[in-house]
Amino acid sequence: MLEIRGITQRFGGITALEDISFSVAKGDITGIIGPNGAGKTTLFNIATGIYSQTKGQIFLDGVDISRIPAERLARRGLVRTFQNIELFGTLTVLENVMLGLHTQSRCGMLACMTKMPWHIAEERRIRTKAMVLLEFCGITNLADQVAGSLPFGKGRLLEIARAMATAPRIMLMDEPAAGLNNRETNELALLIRKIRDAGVTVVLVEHDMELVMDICDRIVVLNLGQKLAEGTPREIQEHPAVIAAYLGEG
Amino acid sequence: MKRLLLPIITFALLSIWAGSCLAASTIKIGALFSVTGPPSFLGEPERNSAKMVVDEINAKGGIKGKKLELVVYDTQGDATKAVQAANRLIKEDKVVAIIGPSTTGESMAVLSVAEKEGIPLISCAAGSKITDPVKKWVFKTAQNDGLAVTKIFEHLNKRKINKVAILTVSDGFGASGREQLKAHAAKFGIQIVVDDTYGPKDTDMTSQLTKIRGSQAQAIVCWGTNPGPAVIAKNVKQLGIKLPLYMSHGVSSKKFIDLAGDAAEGIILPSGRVIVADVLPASDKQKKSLVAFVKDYQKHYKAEGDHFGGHAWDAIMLLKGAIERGGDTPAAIRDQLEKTRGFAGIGGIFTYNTADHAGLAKDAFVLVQVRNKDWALVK
Amino acid sequence: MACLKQRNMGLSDQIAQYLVSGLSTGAIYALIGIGFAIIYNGTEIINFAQGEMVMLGGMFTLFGLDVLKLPLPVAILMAVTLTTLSGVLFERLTIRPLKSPTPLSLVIITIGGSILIRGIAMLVGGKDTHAIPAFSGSDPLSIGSATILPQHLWIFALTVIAIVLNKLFFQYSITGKAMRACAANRRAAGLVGIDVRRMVLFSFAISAGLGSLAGIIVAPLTMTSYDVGVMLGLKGFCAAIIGGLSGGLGTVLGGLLLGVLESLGAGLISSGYKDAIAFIILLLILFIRPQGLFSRAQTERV
Amino acid sequence: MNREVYKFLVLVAIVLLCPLAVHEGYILNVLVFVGIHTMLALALNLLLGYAGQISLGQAGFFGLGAYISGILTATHGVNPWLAMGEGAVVVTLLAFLIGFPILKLKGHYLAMATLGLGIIIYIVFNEAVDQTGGPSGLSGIPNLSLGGIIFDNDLKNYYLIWTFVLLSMGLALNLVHSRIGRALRAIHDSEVAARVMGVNARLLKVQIFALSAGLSAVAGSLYAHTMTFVAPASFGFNFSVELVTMVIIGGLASIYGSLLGAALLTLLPELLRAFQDYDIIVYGLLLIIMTMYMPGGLVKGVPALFSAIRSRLKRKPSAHA
Repeated sequence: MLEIRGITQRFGGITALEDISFSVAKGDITGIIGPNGAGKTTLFNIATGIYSQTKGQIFLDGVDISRIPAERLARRGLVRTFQNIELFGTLTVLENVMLGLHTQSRCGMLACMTKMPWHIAEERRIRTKAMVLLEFCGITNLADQVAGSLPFGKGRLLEIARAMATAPRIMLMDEPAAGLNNRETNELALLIRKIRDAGVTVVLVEHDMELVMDICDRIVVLNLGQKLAEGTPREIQEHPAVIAAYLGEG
Repeated sequence: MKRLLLPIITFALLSIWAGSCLAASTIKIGALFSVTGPPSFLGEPERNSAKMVVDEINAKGGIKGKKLELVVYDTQGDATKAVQAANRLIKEDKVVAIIGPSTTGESMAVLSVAEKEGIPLISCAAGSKITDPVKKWVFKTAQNDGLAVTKIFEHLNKRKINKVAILTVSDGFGASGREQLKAHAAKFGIQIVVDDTYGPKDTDMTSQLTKIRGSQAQAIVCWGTNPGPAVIAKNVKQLGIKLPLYMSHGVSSKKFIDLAGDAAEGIILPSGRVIVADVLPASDKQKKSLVAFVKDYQKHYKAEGDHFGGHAWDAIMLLKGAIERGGDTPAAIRDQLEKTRGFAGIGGIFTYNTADHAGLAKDAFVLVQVRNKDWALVK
Repeated sequence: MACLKQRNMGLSDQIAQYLVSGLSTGAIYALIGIGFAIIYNGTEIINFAQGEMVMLGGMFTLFGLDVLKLPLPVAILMAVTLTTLSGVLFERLTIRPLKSPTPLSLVIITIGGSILIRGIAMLVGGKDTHAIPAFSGSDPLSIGSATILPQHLWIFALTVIAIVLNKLFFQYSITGKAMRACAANRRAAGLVGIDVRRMVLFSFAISAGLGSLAGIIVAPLTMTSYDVGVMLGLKGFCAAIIGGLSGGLGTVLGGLLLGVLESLGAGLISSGYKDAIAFIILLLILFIRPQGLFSRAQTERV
Repeated sequence: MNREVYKFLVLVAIVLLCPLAVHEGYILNVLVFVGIHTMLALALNLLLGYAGQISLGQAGFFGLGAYISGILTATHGVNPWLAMGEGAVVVTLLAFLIGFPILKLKGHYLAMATLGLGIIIYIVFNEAVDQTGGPSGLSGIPNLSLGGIIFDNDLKNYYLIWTFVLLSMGLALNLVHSRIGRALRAIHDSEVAARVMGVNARLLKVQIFALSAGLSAVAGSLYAHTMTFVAPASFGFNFSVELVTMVIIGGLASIYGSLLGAALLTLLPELLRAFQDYDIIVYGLLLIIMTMYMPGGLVKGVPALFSAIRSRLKRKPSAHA
């Protein structure tokens, strides 16, 4: 479904990624792991059109998306979450999710200004849809709170609800468990499975090995900008190079 | 913030209240001057002169026993502000006449208000279109630019120069001058071979002057107000251009000589008589007004009185004459203003009639030249 | 006859004068532009009040000459000191107390500052334009068929000195390095023990001093008044943008290029649209090469 | 939502009744300008407050609207309403086209670019003497008229202009509470996240820029037809800064704040006339102090101030006891 082919990224003289290739199968949960500075977040930024890579391509269902800007990827069914949750702090929780539905509404400036009947109907429709998604993530009770005031764990859930609102086919999650306590991590694991069961392919960058080994179908290991290994959780756990470079450290 | 605002409002209300209490026994005259903003070189001396002359009139017992009260608003050279202020003068301060504004642009904006409300307006700006065509309620004291242009062109004719380069500033003053220069050239058999402009804040005009140097021009006419012309004078010297350099009445004050220094030597320009008041022959009708004005201004403001201030001085004196002859209602003032004959003021000798609300002839100007860091009459 | 000789001047002679005039005006822009660049490089702030520092330089010198009757060098020294103090005061009173500075609030505050400084200068110093005597006479010097004034040489010299000192300061002195670090990454600089706020203050002091020096040295040509800083400041900023806001050669080249294009534009195209030409160049450069004409592209980071 | 409607209706009522309370013709005249300035502040606030993009060239668009309307009617005899529409369309399109490159810039660069744009437009007003009348201005612009009513005095102009003001405020209120307003606020909070959610941030900014320019142009048209005269000095850099000041003082991202800011800054000089030359200093100080201590503007700052005072008052009695 998602294919990374020969991605190289240089910032000035520093090579952040070198010739990375792997692919993600539809319906899988794929984990990308690696020590700090391995280039995981950079890879995400390239895949979601925030950086443009020095070399290589990324294919989504066979279409090269590597030069498509971020805002158009959402319409193609690719969405991401951020390491330090990027919520819209001044919007309410409900509005955050309604923003995720932005691409599924199309009233233009004129219709919005003049409050045309179809605009009112559209607002009502996405409001209902947003409420459904809040329920999916279990934060319905927070709907009218301002997102900036949410505790971190709830914010993470909201970010996922907002991402789900774009009706993605594939979701990239950047360290979803970072900053969560044990109970919250367990809930997150359940939620990620639920997302996969809803037909969304998941790719996640994560440091929490337990979580990765628990939920991932396949794992890619990066180290210092290069791909070290790729395989099932069991294969990775037994991979000598990975043990040497990564797990061994811990 | 709040603590600041309250005293401000109180103060403003008090001053309005105090103003309206005085109204009964006084004649209120409004004034619109660009005291700040780019044309402040006009507005400041105008306000100073107007205040000075009003104080003097009041000190001598006012007009027919009534004191004058001058209400001055700053327009900052902006037409919008001038119109707002004019409305306030007419509708709130209930003035019987308005003097100003300082610039042609503002005057053009304000004159429709004066016309509509029926309040006499004596503009202190030079643009001839203010009173051409004649508007019922609008007069002016500043000499038309056309008169200054005529004076220069006559001199050029005398020197048998027929190809000139003009260099005008791109503000209202320069634009009006440029228009008049172009309009009068043919009549004097003069050909304008270079027509260039410069910005009011420009600091180097060597490009324009280089172009002029490479042209057929036999003389340069520059139209602007300080400091541009001083820069031009210096640039002319720098480039070693030997062509005769003419300036406009916009720089006819000592200030220009101070700014341009040595480079000012030999420059010729048309000017109101005020800068050469002391060397005028005793037979000159204006001499008495001029000397009085210059002396008073020096006494009050420790500065040289210039002809910009003179415009406001003339305006107040014209009003005084009209009120003395008629009465202090706007309509009477207007009618009497139009009957002004041979009033010798600072800008010249004013004679208004139904077909002419500018009131001056070309003898309002004399040609002067900078010699030994001072003004000298050109015979 | 002089007239005849002048008439024979060819286009090439004219262009030579345009170039020389352009370069000398451009040097003024460059000098002012460097002031912008220094604050920007030290703080990532564009100080819209920089033009007013240029004005203050001229006005304080005038005050020293006319009111205090000081000799020129002393007046200059006093003007630079006073302007630097004004810059420091401005930073202490308006920039430092800001709790969460955003580019927007900084733009607005520095604009407010420039209005305020200009207003005070107008009230204290009056609205008149004043002349300041040239440092070493005003007899023109010939360069080929073109002429310049001795004052221009002062400007060129000061510009060269300014870049060299600037380079030495930022490249080799500890304070200079620390200031560069602050601009690159404020938080990181703070973490390694650099007093970020002091560096911001330094930037304002240095650029105010330099701005005033520029103002003083151009005053004999441009004369001085309370509102002389507006246009000079904007042009200086254009120069800095063209040069990619570098504190050195880039801005100087930017200033010279701007001066020459303006001069050629005024001479050959239209003098009325001279300033428009400058700003169109600014826009085109911002659109096409926002990093400036003379610096390398960087990977955009969001 | 209902509260919004009530608030707006109260405003409509105040606007309708205001002339009854104001006897002085002069105040009515000032209120006409308050109206025009409100439209301009509102237009700028959409851009500055909601889209978070500064423009220091707003006076240029205002002037373009005024001049296009003025030239078409005074020189070419076009119907004023038609001229107004034409001005709005031309300026909107122009801003839309120029918006793409200009809004790629951020922060200081954007400020400088818009400032440059404003100055270029201003220079054209001054230099294109044959069309604009140059620095001394363009006169002879007709008043607007509607079904036999000619808008030629302050009272008529008051109602004309405030109709436009209320209309644009209503439209703007709808806009900021719609999906587009939501997207704008989202961009303000986190542009990256908004883009990842599929919001075309750049296009949206450009659209708002164009809308803001178009609304300013309409205000310019109204200005030209009420003043019947336009001159370049009214559209310079200073006025752009004045507009920014209005928005900042009233309150960023607040529709009613635009009204408050415009009203205050238009009335302030009237009050400050007593201070004559000092008002430039007051201006500068206001800009600095408001940005430093009341970044939300009066709309948010004054209630905060009140509650601060109230809490201090509450504390006082206990201190006595």
